[in-house]
Amino acid sequence: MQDNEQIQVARGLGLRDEEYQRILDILRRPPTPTELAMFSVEWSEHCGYPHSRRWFELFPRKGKFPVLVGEDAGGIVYQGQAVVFKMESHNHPSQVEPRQGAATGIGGIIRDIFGSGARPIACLDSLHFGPLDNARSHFIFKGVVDGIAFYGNCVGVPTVAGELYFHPSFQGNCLVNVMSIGIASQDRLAKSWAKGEGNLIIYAGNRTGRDGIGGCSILASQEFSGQDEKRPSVQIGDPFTEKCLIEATMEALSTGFLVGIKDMGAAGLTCSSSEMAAAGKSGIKIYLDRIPVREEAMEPWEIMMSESQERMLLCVKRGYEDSVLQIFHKWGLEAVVVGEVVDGDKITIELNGQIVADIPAQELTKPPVYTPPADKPDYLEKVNRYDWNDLPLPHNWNDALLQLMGSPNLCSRHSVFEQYDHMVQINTSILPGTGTVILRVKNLPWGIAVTTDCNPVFCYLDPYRGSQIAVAEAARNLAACGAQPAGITDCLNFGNPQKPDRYWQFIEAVKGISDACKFFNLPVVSGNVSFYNESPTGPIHPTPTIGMIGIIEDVQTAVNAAFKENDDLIVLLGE
Amino acid sequence: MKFGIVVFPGSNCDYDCQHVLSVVLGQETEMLWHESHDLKECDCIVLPGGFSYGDYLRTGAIARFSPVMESIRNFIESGGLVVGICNGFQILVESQLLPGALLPNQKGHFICRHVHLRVENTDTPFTRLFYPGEVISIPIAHHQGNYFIPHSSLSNLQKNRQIIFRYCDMNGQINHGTNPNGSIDSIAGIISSSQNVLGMMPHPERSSEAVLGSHDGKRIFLSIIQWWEENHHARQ
Amino acid sequence: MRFRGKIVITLKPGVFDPQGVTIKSALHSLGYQETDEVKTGKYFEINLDSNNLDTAQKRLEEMCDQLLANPVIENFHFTVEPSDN
Amino acid sequence: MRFRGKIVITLKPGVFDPQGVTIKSALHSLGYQETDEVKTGKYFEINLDSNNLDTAQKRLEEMCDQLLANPVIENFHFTVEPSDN
Ligand SMILES: Nc1ncnc2c1ncn2[C@@H]1O[C@H](COP(=O)(O)OP(=O)(O)O)[C@@H](O)[C@H]1O
Repeated sequence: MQDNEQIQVARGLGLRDEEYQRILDILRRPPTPTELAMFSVEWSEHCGYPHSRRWFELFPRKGKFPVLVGEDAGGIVYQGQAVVFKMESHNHPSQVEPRQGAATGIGGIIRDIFGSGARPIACLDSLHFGPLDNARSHFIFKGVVDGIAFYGNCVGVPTVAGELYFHPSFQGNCLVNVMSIGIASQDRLAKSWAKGEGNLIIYAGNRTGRDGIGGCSILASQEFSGQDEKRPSVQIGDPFTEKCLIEATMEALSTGFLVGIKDMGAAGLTCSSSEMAAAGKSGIKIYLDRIPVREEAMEPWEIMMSESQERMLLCVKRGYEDSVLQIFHKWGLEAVVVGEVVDGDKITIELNGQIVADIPAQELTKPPVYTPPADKPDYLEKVNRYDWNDLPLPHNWNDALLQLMGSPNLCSRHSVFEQYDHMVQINTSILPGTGTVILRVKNLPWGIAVTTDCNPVFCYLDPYRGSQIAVAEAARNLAACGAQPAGITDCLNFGNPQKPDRYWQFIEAVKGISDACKFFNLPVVSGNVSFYNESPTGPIHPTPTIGMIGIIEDVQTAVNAAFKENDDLIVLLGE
Repeated sequence: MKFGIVVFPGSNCDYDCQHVLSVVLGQETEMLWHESHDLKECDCIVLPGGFSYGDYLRTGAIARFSPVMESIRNFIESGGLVVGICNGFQILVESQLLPGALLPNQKGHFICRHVHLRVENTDTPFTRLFYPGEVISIPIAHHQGNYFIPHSSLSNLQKNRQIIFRYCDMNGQINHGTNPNGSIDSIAGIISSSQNVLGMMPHPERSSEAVLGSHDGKRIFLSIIQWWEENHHARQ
Repeated sequence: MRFRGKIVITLKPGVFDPQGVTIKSALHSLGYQETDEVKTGKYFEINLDSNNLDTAQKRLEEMCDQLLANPVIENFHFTVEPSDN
Repeated sequence: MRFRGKIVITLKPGVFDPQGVTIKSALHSLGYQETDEVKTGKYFEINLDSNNLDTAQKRLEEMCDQLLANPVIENFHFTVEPSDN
């Protein structure tokens, strides 16, 4: 392939010219198409966080309880138990195909949790849509709720809480943020690395198809590809397989034969294999012809980039692979040895004896960092000049109250959470709709309180204060049921970071969250960034969703929000 | 007493039942893998809730062919006690070990909430600790709990007092508004004509502990234990 | 020889079809007032190897009977043809 | 005039069909080893009033497009005939 032509391909994959140059420097030769594809996904916003990573340094990583900050999911430790939690966005897939988009969002976040060795015990969903009188918004809302119910209920992880918010800024770009929580004895947590020369790499779960190979259609359209008809396809959720994967993974972990494990999420095999190698400071060799594929004649880069769901990559002690394979087979899952840990620091991909990629794993997993210009948006001055005295008082306060209570943003969420199995695993001690949800921990006295919060309008008016308000609201929710706030995860939903006003909102929000967390002595244990949430009518309101968990020492003392008895006193606290 | 809890791929209330039976009620429990014929000499078999085989095709349609189901069929014929909860109920009707079928809920979506049930027959091993007509609260969580049976067979169920639980309001009244899923005759649970197989959509294991807000489900398990303690000498 | 069976499974008359009712009312509210009944069913395409058409037919019939349809609530019918892939 | 449309909705090629995979493996374990692919789909029967076959056809096409099929992942096809009831 000509150099020039390759730069075109690189650009088509979303790589900048200077990034292409860096690839040349790393490899000291032109990249193969597979290598180019691997760099493009690994350095993408989605996997590499080039625009946001440096700001994460602001987040406090310590709190009242010991903190775990892992590769995929972080958590806190309480009485020897690791409570692992993380939130993630599935906004764009849900906008295109609401049911499957939301379903695969739930699947993905749950894999992050059990990939860390913790059993998933709950999910939460924070949802933002355009107003319901818009037919498309209504369709997306219904599809998303249906998708979460479809996947979450089947996989046996209760969806216990969340948020639902309607605002015109989400009309062309909905937000589907999902959070999952898991629990494990601290000493049973898994590593997401591959190490120990000779140890084996096992692929387990669903087959690899051409799902979600977005950017790669560019590759396919070049001469070296061949046939057409390789349209990227939507990922379909398979909660039944995921449920079996959870059980098989938990069983495999208990054998002690696993060295490391990682789910194949965004960027699939590329991300899991290179990050496992980099984390273990090892080399990995993958034999592509052994990967179970769903479709014929898949190109190497298609296999490496596919985002097919319900797949895990394991590193297993040599000599014990059969016991591990057997566990997966028992659960009706495909599992095969696809590679091994090798000397050196490279990730090497071989297809039928030919090397199609050979990249230093550390370099691949070290995406560039960008700090584009940030500028305070013009709208702020105008909106903040608003004189509240201009607001007319209602004539009839009763009518106003009724109207408020019936409005889509305030009315009962019963019809949503009733569709979610919020009781499976029999831990839900305080049920949704009656107060902040509390999960008991079986056979132990304490419990876990969970909530998600964010008001995008506040964040639009002042991203710094709005983000602080979100943290404070979450903390209040937990305190109100008797729990100690213990840590947060976040999902930062913003517009295009290359536009200075959006980027400014992002930075302000990160600062706001950091300062609020320091004030409350709360660690940020994990999180996720979703940029480019824009539609032709503009960006979404900045939405840094906060997911917070708290610890309640004695779950029997938890209280729900209901008024209990006649003649009980009602006290208003605060100003 | 020894309870066997069947684990199908996709079962997700198996360990919930196990927790209630062993930790809350102090009984011996055994997890029974779907591919094995061995019922491990259990005295009562629980087919738990969940989504065996993902509910792909039809609820319970694939699970009913598991080897364990052959043993359970024999176990039932010899008078053994079997409880099918939610997906377990669906598997029992697919296997024709209980009559009827379970259709999608009338509203077309999954429903998870506490419901009131009226206990219609207390002369069974599963309900002897309730009083006739008692109103209890147990959660449901299903997409396909809309019980259907052709009219001719329905009258048999009624005649033989095989209807055990019916959806009702907190006062035990039954009307259109108290039926969460469209079940014929508001049926929430039935028993086999031989009296030893119970199928019910509500989840008693979800209301067996104070910390979860309700005890009513526990009394079903306690009924079984009491019945067995009175009868197992006779059976042996 | 390769055959392809196309199977349609429908609810028996008298079995309530909530999905059909929901879809009908959705169609009405979208302006398709002329629809007066919607029945829902399932569809399967099965590729199979058989010695001849008769065997293929017999085997598909058995699959429907045993697994794909529930005789309490469902009817099935199918067509089968030789196929190339 | 009364017409009856019969609509079959299938997944587009390349779209993963987990139900089909599970059903296929169930068929295998029941002894139907000769099946090598199972694809699942949906089926609808719609009765409607139209002036003529052409209009009926057009309206059904629209219903599929707008509501019954999800164009992102599904294809549809249908037949329509005059019906008596
Ligand atoms: N999308 C959702 N998924 C699950 N539960 C939800 C969702 N939206 C709201 N809820 C639940 O509904 C109840 C009321 O919601 P909301 O009014 O937002 O709560 P809050 O009291 O935190 O303001 C809470 O229990 C909340 O967790």
